[in-house]
Amino acid sequence: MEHLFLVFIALPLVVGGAVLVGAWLLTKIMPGDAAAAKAAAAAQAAAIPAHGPDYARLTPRRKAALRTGIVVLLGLALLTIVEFFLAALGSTALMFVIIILKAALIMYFFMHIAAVWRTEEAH
Amino acid sequence: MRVLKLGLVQGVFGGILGWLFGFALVIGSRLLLGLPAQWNPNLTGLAAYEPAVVVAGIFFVVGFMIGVGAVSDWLKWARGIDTPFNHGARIPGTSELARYFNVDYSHKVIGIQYAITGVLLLGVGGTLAMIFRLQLAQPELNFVPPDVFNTMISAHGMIMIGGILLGVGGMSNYLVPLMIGANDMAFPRLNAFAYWINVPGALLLCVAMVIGGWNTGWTGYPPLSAQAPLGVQYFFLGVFFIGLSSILGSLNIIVTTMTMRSPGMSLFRMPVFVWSAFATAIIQLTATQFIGLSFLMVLVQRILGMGFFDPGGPVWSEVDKWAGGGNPILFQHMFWFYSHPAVYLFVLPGLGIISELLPVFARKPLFGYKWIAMSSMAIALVGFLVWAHHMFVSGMSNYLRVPFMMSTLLVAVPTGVKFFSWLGTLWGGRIEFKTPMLFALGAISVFLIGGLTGPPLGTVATDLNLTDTYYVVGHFHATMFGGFIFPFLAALYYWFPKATGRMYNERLGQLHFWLMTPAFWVMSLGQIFVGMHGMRRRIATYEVGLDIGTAQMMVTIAGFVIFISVLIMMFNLFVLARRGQRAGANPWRSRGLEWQVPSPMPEMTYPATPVVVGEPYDYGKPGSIYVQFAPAAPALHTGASITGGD
Amino acid sequence: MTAVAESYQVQTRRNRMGFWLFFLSESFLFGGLLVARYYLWGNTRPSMEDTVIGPLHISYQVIPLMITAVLLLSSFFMNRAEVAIANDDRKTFSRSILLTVLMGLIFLLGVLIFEWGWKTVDGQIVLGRHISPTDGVFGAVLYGMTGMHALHVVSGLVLLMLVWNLGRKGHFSPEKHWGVEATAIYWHYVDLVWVFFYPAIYLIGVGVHAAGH
Amino acid sequence: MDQGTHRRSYRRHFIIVSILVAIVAVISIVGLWAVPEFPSASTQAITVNWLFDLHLAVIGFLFALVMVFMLYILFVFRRRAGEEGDGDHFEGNTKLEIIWTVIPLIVVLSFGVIGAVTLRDVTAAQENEMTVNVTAFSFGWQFDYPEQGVEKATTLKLPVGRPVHFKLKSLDQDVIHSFYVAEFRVKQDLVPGVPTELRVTPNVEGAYRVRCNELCGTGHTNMLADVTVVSQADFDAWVAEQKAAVSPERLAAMGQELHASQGCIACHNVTGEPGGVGPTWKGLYGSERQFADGTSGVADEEYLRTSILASQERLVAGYAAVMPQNYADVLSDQQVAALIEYIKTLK
Repeated sequence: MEHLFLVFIALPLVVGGAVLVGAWLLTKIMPGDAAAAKAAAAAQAAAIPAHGPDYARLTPRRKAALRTGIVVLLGLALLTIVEFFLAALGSTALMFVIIILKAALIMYFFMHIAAVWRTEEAH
Repeated sequence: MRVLKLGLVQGVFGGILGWLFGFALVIGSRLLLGLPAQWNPNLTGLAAYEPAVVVAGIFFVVGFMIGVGAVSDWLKWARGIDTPFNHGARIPGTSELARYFNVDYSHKVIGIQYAITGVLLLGVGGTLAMIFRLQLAQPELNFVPPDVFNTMISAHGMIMIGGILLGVGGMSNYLVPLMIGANDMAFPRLNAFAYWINVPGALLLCVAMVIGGWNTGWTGYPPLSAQAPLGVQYFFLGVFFIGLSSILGSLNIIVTTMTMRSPGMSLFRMPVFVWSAFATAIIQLTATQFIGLSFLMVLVQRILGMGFFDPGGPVWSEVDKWAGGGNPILFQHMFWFYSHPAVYLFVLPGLGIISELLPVFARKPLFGYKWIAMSSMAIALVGFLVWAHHMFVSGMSNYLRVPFMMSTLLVAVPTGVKFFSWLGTLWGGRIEFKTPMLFALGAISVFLIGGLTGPPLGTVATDLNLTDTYYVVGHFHATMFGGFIFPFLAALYYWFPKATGRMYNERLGQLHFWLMTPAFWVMSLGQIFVGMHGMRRRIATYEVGLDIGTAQMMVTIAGFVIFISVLIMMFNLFVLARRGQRAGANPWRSRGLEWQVPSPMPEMTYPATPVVVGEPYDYGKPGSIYVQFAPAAPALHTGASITGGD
Repeated sequence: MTAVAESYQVQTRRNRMGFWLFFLSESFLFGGLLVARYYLWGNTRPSMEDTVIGPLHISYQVIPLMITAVLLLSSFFMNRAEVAIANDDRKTFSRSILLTVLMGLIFLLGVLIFEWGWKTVDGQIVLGRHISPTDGVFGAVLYGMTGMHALHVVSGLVLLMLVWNLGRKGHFSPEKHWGVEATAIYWHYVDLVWVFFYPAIYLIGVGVHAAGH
Repeated sequence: MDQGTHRRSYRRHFIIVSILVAIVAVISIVGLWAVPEFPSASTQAITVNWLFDLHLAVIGFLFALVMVFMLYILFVFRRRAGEEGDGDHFEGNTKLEIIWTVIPLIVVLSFGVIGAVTLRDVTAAQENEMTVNVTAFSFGWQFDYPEQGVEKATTLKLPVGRPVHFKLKSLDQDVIHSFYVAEFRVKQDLVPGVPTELRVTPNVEGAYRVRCNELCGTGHTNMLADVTVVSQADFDAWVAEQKAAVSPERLAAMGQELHASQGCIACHNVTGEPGGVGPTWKGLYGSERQFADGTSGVADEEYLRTSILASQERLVAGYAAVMPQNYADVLSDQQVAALIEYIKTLK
């Protein structure tokens, strides 16, 4: 069982950590970077305000988006609970209907699939 | 040392460091946990450390990509540093040649890198074939031991496929942006990444041959591949990374085609090659995941004991235990779901090249442009529904055989449309027999053999006899040569003057053709003949009693003639052409966009935006114009718009 | 040395299309795993015994439902972060990203520990054999599916931390925040995959108890 | 040339090329049919051959159509010396495109129907079938006749004219093999964990071979077994002989056959040459063996039996543990005894 622990918990963590550290080290030793890194650090030093310049103007849009988000989340939660209890019926087709509904909610509202076909930026 | 500064060399160093790091990481963690370093004390050498070797192989690729510099820009982005988009030599003071050994974002450089690497891989695979063809020249020769023989045929198969994938990548990367009037691909950095990840992938494939080899054939069916020597793991990894390159490259092609066409270039005014590259990209983008996944599943079955394909124990219908239940047939379904459409992705760009070249050399419009374009899409889509015809004898359920037989035979229809449309294109032309045209015509004749030998494999009853015999080998090689190798050579000869500004030696080009084509006919028909006379596929030798020695000898000799003719081409293109004639902008009098700019092309192919105002193949129609360069920018050379005909 | 200069909007449109094509490709990968699941498991699935910890009796089914809920909730916060940065609210952006990361980690640990490594012996939780990858096709497919998904969660977490760091430095604006958008749709995609995986692993089919467990 | 002359000369060319296509098509179909055929020996082969000949006819016609058409065009419409300018301008012909889409579609669909019918013929169950259980393993074949009570035969004997129902399996820990007798024209994979079946009615007496047709590893090339189709009387005699007791000499001879047919030969030579995958059998009996675990012992009968059935228990030093461990399932007691008798004779 140590094997299991090694392969699935310790190893991914160690490997992931090693990759991150290695990548970080490599970006450090990459030639011609010192100046850029310094500039980035300087930019960071300048205080970033908590809100951008258009914060106030955009408040209605934020509120609308938050409402949509909550409604979608509630919808997903409801569907998940329905799914959980309907599993006892043993109907795979019914499950798939629910899955598709959930997937459509996520793709349309969270992933903005419509944006792929949008040619004008609507920001 | 200037050589040490080359990205390729740094990549190899990075790869080796990565390998050692990965190996040490796994072994070190094991030792830390108080386990013995070896997994299987019965085995010797690297095979005893198989999981560590696999992890090391993955880190080899990571190390290579970091070392070569293919991810430097992304690492900088991750830290919030914007990087300029360089087009041109990146390291000041190095030669133009050095661009090809470094990460370069120009699609023209990447296209040539793809093509050259592809040719190299094809050369390695071809050399392997020459060695084992010697053994097969006569019955009961045994100078190549069976295990080495199996490794060689397996490596021949997959290395050739890798070479073909790279060749396809080369053609589409180089040609698609040129043909749609774009200066580069949509994602140049991703493009470079997609090319460079092939290099460690190909290296892994080659290393697989020396760390134990593998005896599964290129198909790698379990349970054999689950029991094969260590080399099979690097075979899996190599294919996995080459597949990753396919996916990323095709994503790039699709976005480029969809968003970067010149003004006025509607979908049905695209050169027909772009259609076939697009159809290819759709297959590559989606189906490739399946071969990656199927190989990954065998890989983890070997190192973690996950029994996807291990039938040991009770079958799943009597599940009262959690042991066993794996099914080797599942692998075949997943494998062929990629590997059959893969055949179409090898040939579609080739067929596109044929359709592209015939109008230029016959001085005629492409007959039935829309039909040819749509037949590419039809082949790509039907190609997704036919995979199980490779499994007619596999033990697949009987009632599935008939629908798959039907869908398989249906592929003949769009392919037939292409053949007849080509004939229609040639009819009434003024046909000129330059080397590229010869290869395009040779491709038609060779692909015809491949195509016509297909239906007997499609109908189940005859397939029960023919499958897994040398008949299949003959059919498949004819399809690959006619669908890829011949058109690829045609493309090499055709775009060579555009890329280099020099003309190759026409006479040697013709010699190449006249050696290669008859030799290929002999080889292919010979393979088909021996296949129908009891020669099985993938056997190290055969009995005297089969009485096929003469035919086999002819196949071997023909194979060598092909090999030599390719050497002639290499000599022609890489040695003679350095001192060849200057080619001029448009030696073939083509209407294509890329031929309206000087040869070799400037770094930014189209400083002035090309505007498409006509049909791509209107040869012979007086006053017809395909492209005009935007009036705002200065015209590139006199007659920036061209007319077809006189 | 000319740059191929394209406006941020044009490049973003291409990026978006490329990313969706990447999702299309990935869905074939996950689809392949689902194919393996239906081919090998048919109308069955592994079912583990309920757990008793002290006075608590926990139905095994509840834990997957909980981690699923956590992942859905993380998607909500990811959406909130994206909306915030697109509408000039950097503070909410930072907070929401961190919440998303937190929930992602909870999901990951839920998979790693409760799914893969947890068992109770005499009311005590011990790490160890719950169902192991060597347990025939049940173990193999279960680990294959959750493992491949967990790999994507880990990479999503890395992306989240990166955009959080960049956001902290003020890299994003309502006009230019493709980095956030990409991370957001990637994270939602990981969620989307789980929408398909969760019923396939835990709900569809007849639960089969392991003999001798 | 003006448009009118073109039309006329097109029609002339079209007539000439059609005649040429017809002639060459007849020649190539006849030529293809005349290519010597591999002998066939089952009723299934008749159906398969018939369908293949039908394919050949279509192949011959299409080959002539495309090649003759193309070569004729290349000749007639070639660019002549000094000729400049472009070809005739026409962009396509929807009627033609529809014709050459629909006709192939019809041909293809009819082939689909024919294919389905022939498939039914080839796989249909017959009356009075004899069952033979075939087991494949790396690298050999084993045939059981449950109705006759013959077990673990190493060669396949079949009575002529009697439909045979092969039930095929590969051992669970083994790999995929494929059962193929080229003269019978049909084959079927043997997949571990998935039982498969195949039906053959041999109709010509003679000696053939089963050849493994799916790459299965080192011994794939030599994974052969003899097939003899004999008269019913000879078959009955053979069954009787299989069931009778045998002498040591006969056993040793059987062992020699097994050495080749079971694939032992792939790793164990009998010539004494060094360097094989496994130890040579020459001079093996009675010799002193050094084992991988450091112990040693004399190669007596008991040792040989262990080595065949579970070689890894007493692995000889210097050799890898690659020998299959499934010979207890594969070999009958008599066959193990036969191998031991054979090794004893190799002094």
